[in-house]
Amino acid sequence: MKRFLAAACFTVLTVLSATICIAAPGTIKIGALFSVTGPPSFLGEPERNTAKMEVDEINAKGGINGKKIELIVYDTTGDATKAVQAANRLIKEDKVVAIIGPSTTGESMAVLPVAEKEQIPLISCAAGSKITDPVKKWVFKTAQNDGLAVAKIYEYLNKKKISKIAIITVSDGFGSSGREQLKVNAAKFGIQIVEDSTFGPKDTDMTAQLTKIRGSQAQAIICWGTNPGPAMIAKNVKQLGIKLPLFMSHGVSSKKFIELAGDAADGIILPSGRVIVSDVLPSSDKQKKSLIAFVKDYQKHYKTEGDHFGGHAWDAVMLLKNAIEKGGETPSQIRDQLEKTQNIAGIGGIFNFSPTDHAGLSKDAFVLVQIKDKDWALVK
Amino acid sequence: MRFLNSEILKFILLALFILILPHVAHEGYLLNVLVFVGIHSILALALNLLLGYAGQISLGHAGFFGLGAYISGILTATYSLNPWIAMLIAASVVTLLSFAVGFPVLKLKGHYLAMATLGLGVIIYIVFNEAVDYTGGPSGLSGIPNLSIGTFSFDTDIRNYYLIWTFALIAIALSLNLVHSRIGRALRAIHDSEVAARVMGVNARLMKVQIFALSAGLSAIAGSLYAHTMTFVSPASFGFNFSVELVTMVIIGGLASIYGSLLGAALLTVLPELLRAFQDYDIIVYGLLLIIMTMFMPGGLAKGFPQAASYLRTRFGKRSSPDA
Amino acid sequence: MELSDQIAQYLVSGLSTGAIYALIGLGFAIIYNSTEIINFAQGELVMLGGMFALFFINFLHLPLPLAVLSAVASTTAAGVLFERLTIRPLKAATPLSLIIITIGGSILIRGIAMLVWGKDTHAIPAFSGTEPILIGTATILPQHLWIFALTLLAIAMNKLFFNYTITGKAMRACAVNKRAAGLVGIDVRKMVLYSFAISASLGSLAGIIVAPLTMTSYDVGIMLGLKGFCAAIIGGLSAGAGTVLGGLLLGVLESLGAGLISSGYKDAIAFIILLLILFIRPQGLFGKAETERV
Amino acid sequence: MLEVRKLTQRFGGITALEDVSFTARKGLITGVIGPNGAGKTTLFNVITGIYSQTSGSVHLDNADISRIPAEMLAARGLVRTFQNIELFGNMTVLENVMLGLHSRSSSGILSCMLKMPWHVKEEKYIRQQASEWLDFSGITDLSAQKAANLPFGKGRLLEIARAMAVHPSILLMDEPAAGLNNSETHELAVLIRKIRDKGVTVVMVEHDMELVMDICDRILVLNLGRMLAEGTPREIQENPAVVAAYLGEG
Repeated sequence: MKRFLAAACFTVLTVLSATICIAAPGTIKIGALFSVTGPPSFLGEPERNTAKMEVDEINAKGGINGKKIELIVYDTTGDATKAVQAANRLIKEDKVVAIIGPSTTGESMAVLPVAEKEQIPLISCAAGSKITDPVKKWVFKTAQNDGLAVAKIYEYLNKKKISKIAIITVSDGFGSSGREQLKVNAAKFGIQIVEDSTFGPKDTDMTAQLTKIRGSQAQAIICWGTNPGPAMIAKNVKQLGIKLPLFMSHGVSSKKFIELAGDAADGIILPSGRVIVSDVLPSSDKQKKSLIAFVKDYQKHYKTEGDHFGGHAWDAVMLLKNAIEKGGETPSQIRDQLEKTQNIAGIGGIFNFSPTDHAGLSKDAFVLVQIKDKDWALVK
Repeated sequence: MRFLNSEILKFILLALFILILPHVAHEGYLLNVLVFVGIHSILALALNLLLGYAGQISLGHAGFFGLGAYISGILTATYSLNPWIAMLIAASVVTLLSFAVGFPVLKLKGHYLAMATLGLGVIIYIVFNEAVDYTGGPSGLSGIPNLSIGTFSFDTDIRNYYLIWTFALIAIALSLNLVHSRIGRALRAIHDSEVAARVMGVNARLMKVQIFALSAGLSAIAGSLYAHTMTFVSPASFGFNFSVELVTMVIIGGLASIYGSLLGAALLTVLPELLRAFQDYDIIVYGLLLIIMTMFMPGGLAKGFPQAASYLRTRFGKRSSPDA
Repeated sequence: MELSDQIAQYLVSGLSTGAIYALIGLGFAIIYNSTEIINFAQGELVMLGGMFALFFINFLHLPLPLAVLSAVASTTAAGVLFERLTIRPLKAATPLSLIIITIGGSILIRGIAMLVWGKDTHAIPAFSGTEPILIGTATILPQHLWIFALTLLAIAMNKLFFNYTITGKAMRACAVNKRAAGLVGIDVRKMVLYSFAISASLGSLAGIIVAPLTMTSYDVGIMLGLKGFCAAIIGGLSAGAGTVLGGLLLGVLESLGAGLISSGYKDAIAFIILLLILFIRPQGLFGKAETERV
Repeated sequence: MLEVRKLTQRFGGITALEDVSFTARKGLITGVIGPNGAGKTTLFNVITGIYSQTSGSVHLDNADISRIPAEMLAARGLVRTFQNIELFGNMTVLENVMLGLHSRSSSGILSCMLKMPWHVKEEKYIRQQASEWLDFSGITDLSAQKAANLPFGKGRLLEIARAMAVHPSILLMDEPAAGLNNSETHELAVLIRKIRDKGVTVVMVEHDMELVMDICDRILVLNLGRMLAEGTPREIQENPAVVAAYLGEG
């Protein structure tokens, strides 16, 4: 009996001590949910780094309307359960006025009902189009819809008169969303998917799938995934001596991919945000200024190149800052102002929100790039 | 009879504690954590029946939990079935399925059993990911309704808290009855010496399979509760990691201890909240905890507290007198 | 392309991935055969091997042979340390507590690796180029040959060590009966330590040699470890040909499954086959049946 | 009555038992002796269904029990103790004995969980019977102890109490006196006689010749898996083949 009571007291105490938290007066609290660890850490880590960097910068310049921003980041490890717990904590415990993230579509879909119920604006950094389609009152997103990237590739294929393709997608949230969009949009562009295969995020050899593709009628291969799988595929394609043109998704538009795939990366074409080609953009490009600022900053702080995943968080912070400056700092003021966002150039593209569109980007958010001599080149 | 009374008293105290807790505790966020503590308690309890009492490891329980969640979720979100009926179907299907699979699986022992259950968990996880048309694939299944009675819907934290803890208390009461019965004794006997148990007339094989099915069925109910509370499910919550987490809850709480399961579940659910301060370091703390608990507190918290207390007392006593 | 050509490629691909599983499975089997411990952290030792190699090659710019040696030495030290700190102090070691401790160890090692090397994936240059080698109509990479060679070498060394050296024989004695081995004067704890050292060095060697193919990151050990464990179980946990055949079989089944049935379900197919094997022949496809003693 | 007919047991190439036949008559104490490796424990393992024999058969009260699995034999009145006492260490002494009544109770998982009235009644009966058997073995004062904490001699008594709780018609004891001191062995002899007086047939493997000659009614001698002799203690003592086998070993 005594033992049980002691244990119970212990538990309660730990819980209580966890919830004690002191808020600094005169700050605006913004919450963030990123999968800093776990399988999607390739998204969460640059997102957290970027968000922190940008908030520090805003605070260094005096904050928003004279108030400092306090950014509270929780790690969700890619797990929907943890994401929901963390969202509840941000809203009910930390009393944030808005939430940035989560990083993946799955987590975003899990957190979405919480945001709606508690009436807190949420700016997701995930790409899945179902996050904002149909439109939810409190939910926005900054990552470009996968459908836009798919359209960019399909347009190019049409131009090159290629109509039969094979797709190979990773079996996680990113890949399955891409796979869905590839299938949905194919008919519209008169493209036929003759081979549809997948690979696991931790697979180390995809020659089996590629051998099957080699045996099919496909005239091109589209691979949808994030590192390291696609690099493996590029190498396997080379090993098998497959001569078909290889397309990748924006999931690998970072120097890391070129480093991993080595020589095998040469010639691969992919849609990408403008980040990686910021220096070769024409100076008339509206995004160029913010892109170059972001890339430089990130390089300075974290010693590696900023990528467009970090860009999603950058855009989210920027949009929030903008909304708070113009609208006010209560959740509903922020939401209303976010919806009025027009023509703001960020990292991912130019944002135009409206009551019927909470995704805000057009397919011009993407450019097609080709890998040449271990560097990016714009495809005209 | 004294033993019976103290058991009942303990249970009533726990029930009162749970009843009052939301009124004492911080509103809002803590309540949400306590909802998950409840779900995890049911899961730890279910696994403890198998692992702690019958001594059979399962590294695939997250799979059964997930099956419960997905069956319930799909039936209600896609086929608009009543959530209660869906929960019943989920529990029955998982119980029957695990009963059938249990016969070949529980023939295995030790690491072979660990591997087989792990394999089961992985297969179930892959199905969640790949059967996109039904499960929604890696990005999950949304639009699952809350449980409701008439027009009263369990859609707030406080309502879910009482709903889930009602289930947890029932599960605790039933488990307490079970472990103090001939079945409970037979399970522990199998754990200690399977041969001797069989000679005493315990059908070890059948008993193990039955408890495996019961454990899986209970996990499925927890899964169903989870799905209707979260209103969303995705595969990442039901992977190998979560199976290990469940085993950890049982070990840390105390093998073959019903209340220990509660402690383990509470600690492991609250711990990540505390560790948020550490961010990237929590995985290390987690691994260390698993090792240290197994090494120094094999009885878990339920037995470890008194153990540690008496250890400290003797240590302290020794120090006050000159070293002998 | 002809179906037969495709199948030839599936087989060759399967064999080359299978060799990776086999090599990792051998690490499991060696520890098991001298201690009856299944080391769930074996996959993490494989990962450490790759990570250390990366560190020595890319950061310290050591020549390849020296980098490999240093990486093996570092991982072996880690394996020994793990045994000394967790397995040895354990008083009442039950199979359950050992499973849990080694799982805890794997999480810990993974966590430390994540902090030290970050979460990125890294590439290691291939030992002798990436020009594909043609076998009939199928192709493999030079690195695969290294893997095959190392696997053969590992089996041979293993046979020699366990059959012809005193220490090797003593370790086998410990596996059969710890108490009896102790009574005839064998230092059982030392033997346990040795087997951890051996399997850590074999695991790290495997990790180094597969890294140019699979690339390496802090969490690469989970899947590799799991597949290696499968290979060992299929092979009846024998520290020799059984496990190698198990690994090759697993690789080929996966590759055929991905090519002919469904790429999404290929891991499920592999695990279903593993379960069937466990159900029908729990002693493994190539193991001998053992009678339970009372 | 237990009857063993032409029992043969092989493990791979090794023959542990060959063509062993004997009868343990109702209400008597039958001793099984023989040098180490004679196959005594194997014989018990075959009879109790833990091994399945290569050929031959085992009959209990004229019913063939050769292919009946171990867990079904308790209900038929056949039970055994083990050489290295197999107690349920994590359970209390009382609970150990209560387990002996497992085969004589029948509540299923559901009725146990729901505490159905018949289950409560059954549980009461089990508890009362168990205390009686503790009393019978003279270890009532230890009933709340954990079995793992018992000294070896008491553990032996507990194992016997547990076996008796099954209500056996035949009790097989594997070296009951092993590890006991003189006074404990004496206590044991008294207890075994008490068991026989309750009408239980006893078959025991034993190395302690003094004990065997003292309490056994019939003796069976095994050597290298074969039957060497069978008879009363006096006949066995005078059998030259037996003497040779024991001398040969010593």
